[in-house]
Amino acid sequence: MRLPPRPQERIDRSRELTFFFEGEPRHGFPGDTVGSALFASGRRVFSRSFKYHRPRGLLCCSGQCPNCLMQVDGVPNVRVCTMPLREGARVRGQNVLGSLDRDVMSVVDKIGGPFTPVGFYYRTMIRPRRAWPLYERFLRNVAGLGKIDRGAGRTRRFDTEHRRVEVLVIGGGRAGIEAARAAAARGEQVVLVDEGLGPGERAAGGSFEVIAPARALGIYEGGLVPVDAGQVLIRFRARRIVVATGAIEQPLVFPGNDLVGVMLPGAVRRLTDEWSLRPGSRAVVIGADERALSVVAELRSAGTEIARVVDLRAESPRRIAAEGKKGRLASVLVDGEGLDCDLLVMSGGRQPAYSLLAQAGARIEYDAGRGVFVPIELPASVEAVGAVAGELPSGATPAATYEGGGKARGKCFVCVCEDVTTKDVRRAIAEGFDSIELAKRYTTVTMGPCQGRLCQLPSVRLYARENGTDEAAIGRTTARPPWAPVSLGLLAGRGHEPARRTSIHERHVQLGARMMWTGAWRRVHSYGDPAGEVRAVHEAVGAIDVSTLGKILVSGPDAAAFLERLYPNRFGDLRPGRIRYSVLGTDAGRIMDDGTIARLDDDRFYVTTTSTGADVVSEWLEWWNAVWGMGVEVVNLTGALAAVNVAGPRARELLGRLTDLDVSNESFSYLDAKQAHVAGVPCLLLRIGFVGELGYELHCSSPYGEYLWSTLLERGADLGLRPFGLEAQRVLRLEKQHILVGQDTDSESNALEAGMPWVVKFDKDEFVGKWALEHVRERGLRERLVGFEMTGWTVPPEGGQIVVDGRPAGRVTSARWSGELRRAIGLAWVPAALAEEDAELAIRVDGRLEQARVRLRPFLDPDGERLRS
Amino acid sequence: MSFLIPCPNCGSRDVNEFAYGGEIAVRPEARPNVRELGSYLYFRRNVAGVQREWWFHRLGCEAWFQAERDTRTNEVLLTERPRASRDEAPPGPEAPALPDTPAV
Amino acid sequence: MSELEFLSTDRTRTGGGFEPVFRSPLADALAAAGPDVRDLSALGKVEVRGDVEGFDGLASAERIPLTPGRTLFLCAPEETARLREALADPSRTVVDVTGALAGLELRGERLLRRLTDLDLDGLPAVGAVARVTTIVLRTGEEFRLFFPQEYARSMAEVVLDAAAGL
Amino acid sequence: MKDVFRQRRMWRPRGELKRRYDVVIVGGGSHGLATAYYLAKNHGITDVAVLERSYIGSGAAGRNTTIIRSNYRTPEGVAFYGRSVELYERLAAELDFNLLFSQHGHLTLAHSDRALITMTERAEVNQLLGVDSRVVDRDGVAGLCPELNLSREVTWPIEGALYHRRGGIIRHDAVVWGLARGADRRGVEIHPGTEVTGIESSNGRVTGVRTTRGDIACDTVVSATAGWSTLVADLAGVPLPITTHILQAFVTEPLKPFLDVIIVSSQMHVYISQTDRGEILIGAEIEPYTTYLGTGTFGFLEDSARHTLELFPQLEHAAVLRQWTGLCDLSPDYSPILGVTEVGGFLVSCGWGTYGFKAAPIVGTTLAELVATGRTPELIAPFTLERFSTDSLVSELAAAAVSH
Repeated sequence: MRLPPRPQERIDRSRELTFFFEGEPRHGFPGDTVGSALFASGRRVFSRSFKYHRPRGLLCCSGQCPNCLMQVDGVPNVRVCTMPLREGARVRGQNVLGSLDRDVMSVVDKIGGPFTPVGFYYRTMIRPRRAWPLYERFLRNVAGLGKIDRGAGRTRRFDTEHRRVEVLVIGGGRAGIEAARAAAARGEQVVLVDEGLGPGERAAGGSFEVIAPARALGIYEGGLVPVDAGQVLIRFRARRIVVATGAIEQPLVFPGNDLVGVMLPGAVRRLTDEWSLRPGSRAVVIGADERALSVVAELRSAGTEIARVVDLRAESPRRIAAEGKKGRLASVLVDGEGLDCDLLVMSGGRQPAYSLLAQAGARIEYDAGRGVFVPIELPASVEAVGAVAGELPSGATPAATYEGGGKARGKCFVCVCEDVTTKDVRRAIAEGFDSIELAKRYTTVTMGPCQGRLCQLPSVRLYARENGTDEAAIGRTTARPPWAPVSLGLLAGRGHEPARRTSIHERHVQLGARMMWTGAWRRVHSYGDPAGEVRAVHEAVGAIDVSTLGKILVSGPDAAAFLERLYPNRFGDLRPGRIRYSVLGTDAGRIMDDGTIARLDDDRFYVTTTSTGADVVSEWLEWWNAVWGMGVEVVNLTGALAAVNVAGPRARELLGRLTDLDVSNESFSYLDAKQAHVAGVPCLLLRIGFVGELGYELHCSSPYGEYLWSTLLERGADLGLRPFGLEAQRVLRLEKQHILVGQDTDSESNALEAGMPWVVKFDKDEFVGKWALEHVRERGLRERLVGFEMTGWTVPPEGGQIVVDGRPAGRVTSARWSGELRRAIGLAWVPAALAEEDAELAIRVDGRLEQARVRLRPFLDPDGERLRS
Repeated sequence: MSFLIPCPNCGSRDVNEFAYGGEIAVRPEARPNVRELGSYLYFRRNVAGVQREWWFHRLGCEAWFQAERDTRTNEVLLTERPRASRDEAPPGPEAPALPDTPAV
Repeated sequence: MSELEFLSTDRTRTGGGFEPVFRSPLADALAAAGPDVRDLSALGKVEVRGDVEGFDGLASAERIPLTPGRTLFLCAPEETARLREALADPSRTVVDVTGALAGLELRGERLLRRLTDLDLDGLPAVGAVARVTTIVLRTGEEFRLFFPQEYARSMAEVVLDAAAGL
Repeated sequence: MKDVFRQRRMWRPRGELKRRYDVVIVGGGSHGLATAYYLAKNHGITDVAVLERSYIGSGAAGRNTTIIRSNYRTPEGVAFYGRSVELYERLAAELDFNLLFSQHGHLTLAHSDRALITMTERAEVNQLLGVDSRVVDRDGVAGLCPELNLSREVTWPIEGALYHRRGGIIRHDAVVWGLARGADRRGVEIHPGTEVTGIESSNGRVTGVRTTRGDIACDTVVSATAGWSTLVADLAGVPLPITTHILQAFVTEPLKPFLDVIIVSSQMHVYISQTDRGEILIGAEIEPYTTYLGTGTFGFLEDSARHTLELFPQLEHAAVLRQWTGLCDLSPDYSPILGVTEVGGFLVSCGWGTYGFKAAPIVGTTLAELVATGRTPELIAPFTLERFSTDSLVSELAAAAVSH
């Protein structure tokens, strides 16, 4: 099947590669593409078209058109004409019911054509509505091209690489290589990327780097040019970008222009020169420029007989039509003259491949003289050279559209991706879709896999003619990136998401903890027995890793004044060594976070935040600091410090074993902060009690977190110490009605309605959110966050609704079974009128209403005696 | 497009490294009434043109700065470290609040 | 409580049955790493807020300006205390961030290119490495990364994976 | 069937603008056209001009990701969007134009127990208001979409989901064209290529608009201009509490049916559906900064691809065909701003954020009723512009401003 060796051929005949087409072995050579090897094996039909399932063969042979989309090694929609052949590759046809050669669905082409004009689906299958899902199922099944293997996982390795370069040249044709050489000669650092396989040879001798085959996907701002280099996505940041993407050969529009055997000149040249294949035995050549005519010699040298050459610059046939048998070209009619042939080389001129330039911000205008769209007014630092800049040989004639009329009945395609015919376009215009963008959406021309490469220009020409205007007035549709289809796998790269782990993480894993996510943190849900963990805290002592708490150091001479202005609670009078709780509010009075603040000394405060709030609170503090310009430094210490909360009636006993500090209640009281060595590790000790029992938070430098944790567990074992996780903590804090910001509050909650008026010091001159809270106080509370206990045994769902008169009137934000209380308890937002002790609530559980009673005080230890003990 | 922002500390970086703090609003001097408070909290000029705004370099120096940007082109005309002033108040965190079903 | 001792990694005490163990956040994560990757987490790191223009208190410490008002100093672990003392000044906020930042040393520009879009000819700089805010330094083909210790395992995974792809 | 073959204009080419209309609608998108259509159909008000700067459906109406649903959080939102879904279900028959409405369901994934609480809350509110919506666990998710990666060895394991059976996708352009045809047939004039350059008022009432094609007198102006709302309202001297952001989306090359149900990940801010044409359509969250420049970013493609593959590793080889952006008009509480303003006769439909397209028919019916009767329908009363001056927001946001 191959011609004798030819001078420019790219195949290595010394070695044979075996691959499989539909399971059958086929052979090719290194240097072949899957497409050329299939062609060499005699295959002419490569795909079936989108709508009519017409047989389609090689058209452009350069990865532009949809005609050779196949399934290769399970990957759908592969352009096999540019896919290098690999040993053992498994190739299949797609979008067929049957086989590529006998596709049952091609019945649509025979009978469906007249019944399925453009947009027919908008007009049909409307009634009865019940039947639409059936129609739709059918429509969905006939649509689409390749198939996804539902069971597949990620198989290939993809990487992303970031590169900076002075000059990036896109396109390794003559103009691109010249530009690269020139830049390199000036001493600039140059990289050239090209889609093809061979620019390396062409560029030989140049002092610049060549990356090929590689495809520039777009020109994004800041000189970002992502390049698809196979398994690696290279993100180039270039100071200067030279676009040398050349021009795209355009098809002619005539009946039968999609038949197998109709090719663009580039395809013919590649088949003969690069792969030593004879594209056909007898050819007709019709062209509007020298491209088509110049392949005549190549065809002759390949042994193809030339039946007729029509130079559209010299003659103007009124009618051109191709006819075929079973979808394959059999003859061409030129003004009534029938010419038998199996190859028709057509060339409607070349359109500069301006998409990258348009995306970069260039203006694109129609050049009536050359009959193509050309880029003008390039953005700074982007250049165009060669054909893409409009440097095309003069004398090309804008190609006309030839319609069959008379006897030629074949379909006349404007767009092969979407099977849109001239008739469809005319109909769309007649229906009122007269703007090019509207028509694009209605007919879907330019929306297919070729992205308008082969259909933009012909469709604009047709519009101009049908609307009686010129191409410039019609304009073009927006060129949307990416310039070439790019796989999700390559875009995703390796796909790592940063995750935060505390310095004690590995110990938890060893203890068999069930881990969960809170924000980007991995935290312990439980060690397998949340109820037992709760009991340990109530009856002995428990330890929980709270390293994820936000920890922010606020220091400087204005630190006290700064916090005083930022938080609703008072901090100016807080004594060194003491701790106070506050929510943090916005100027709208809404709760954004909460935590404790310890005063370390006159001008240093240690601020804690929720685990997920650390970064935002630290940004928030920095923000106000930037605005107010006070003498304050804000340092986020969240990751710097590990923290363990030791809580339970025996917590003091345990701590006493580990430190020289006097831990008696008298000298280390509730809400005291002290620095001391614990187990030899310098710690900040905070006596606070989120979980409601006597407790200490020990904060120490992260690298010692694991040691401190292990030592606590070891030395506390005989006291009944158990590590506990978030689930136990949630139950414990709920028994105390301590809120979780973000769960018990939402984006609208304020401190007054959340039941914490004591935290808002209205007598302060000013604090962020004061105005809004004053207005809330004046208008009165609309809703309230309250505790409740269920009358029965059911634990209502978190998110469950408080129902009044059959309508949602409030919601459960937290609910748990308390083993200690032997009741289901929770927190809920209720209308202000219901926020009274013992008020009855109706909570929707599994569609029924269950009764609950409002409890305004902590369920357990309401006076905080355990905390202070 | 993913434009670049010249951080006053780190130089030109991709916009994705920054947190947007919103256009600079004027914080009332004295206690506003409900209507004035609403105006300060919620109403924005939202200009198609040059806007002065807050940015935070999250994946960089972790500092706030101000920028003047043309919202029609995203061209950043200048950036500078904040000048402390009472009336250039941050109105509230603009970017982070999103509903739990995104965009759909 | 004049000094924030609890932030420092060099103020532990041994005795009374206690022998505090410094554990690098990268200890587990780098178990599988080759010799081209080194753990620098134990290096002394001190962040200073305020003016350090005229500071010349410790010649061996490396100075990395982050912003006009923020500077990071690096030193050998045993020198950290001296560095802190030398920097101490009422006009400055001095914070020992030794425990806050994990450190990694890597070889090869190509590997770095797969981790960050920072300009590798414009270092030191702070930027995103594997989507984590990281201080990146360069000496020839050697790169040092300092980043929040809680990301250590995540970072090590990405680095080792990227290295495997080369 | 005969209509299939008959070539009939969808809408008439209109000549010069008249000097006066009863109602001028600024914006030829889904809201503007729906308002015009229902003014004519429900109230017999046909002296209406729809002025569109570009071509109809050129803005958000033609750029959204076509998802229709009503499983909102607030009772106000649920009632409003619930009615919209009902109207959408009947719209094809009403317009005699197939809108290709595929109600294959909508799954909002929860990747944390905190997210499950919000899902539960929505399901409970939805059910109380008669909207079909429920929380499903991991097994339930597997049953509804077996293709999803339910492994725990991912960054964000799936813990459950909110399932909304009547959620679906619709052909957005068809909605625009169908409404335009319906309005045109009833006498409404649609004027593409007509930009409004001024809004005239006197004594606090609208008197007319200036356009690039001449001036028009009118008593009522309705602005339905999404991301451009601020600029149009500025012409009338009405400040708005909105900011303009871009929202991005992309499609892959067409594939055989792979996914029926719509998948939304709240954690990863990505949503995925498959169109009737076979393309996988993927969208993300708005860009956080305000902008009027509608060009797409590469970072969006990378992030969305990464998140998509975490959910559907099978799509590794699906190739992105094109990306695009639209402008969104974001309100502070993620609920819309609908109806009267301080300028008499100047009405707005804005503040939609990313939800506007879902509301087209209900916006059309309620705004038409407001124009015709002068009374604000109960369904949209909570969504007045006035709420931002009276501390009565309707918040679709769940998490606190900063924590989630």
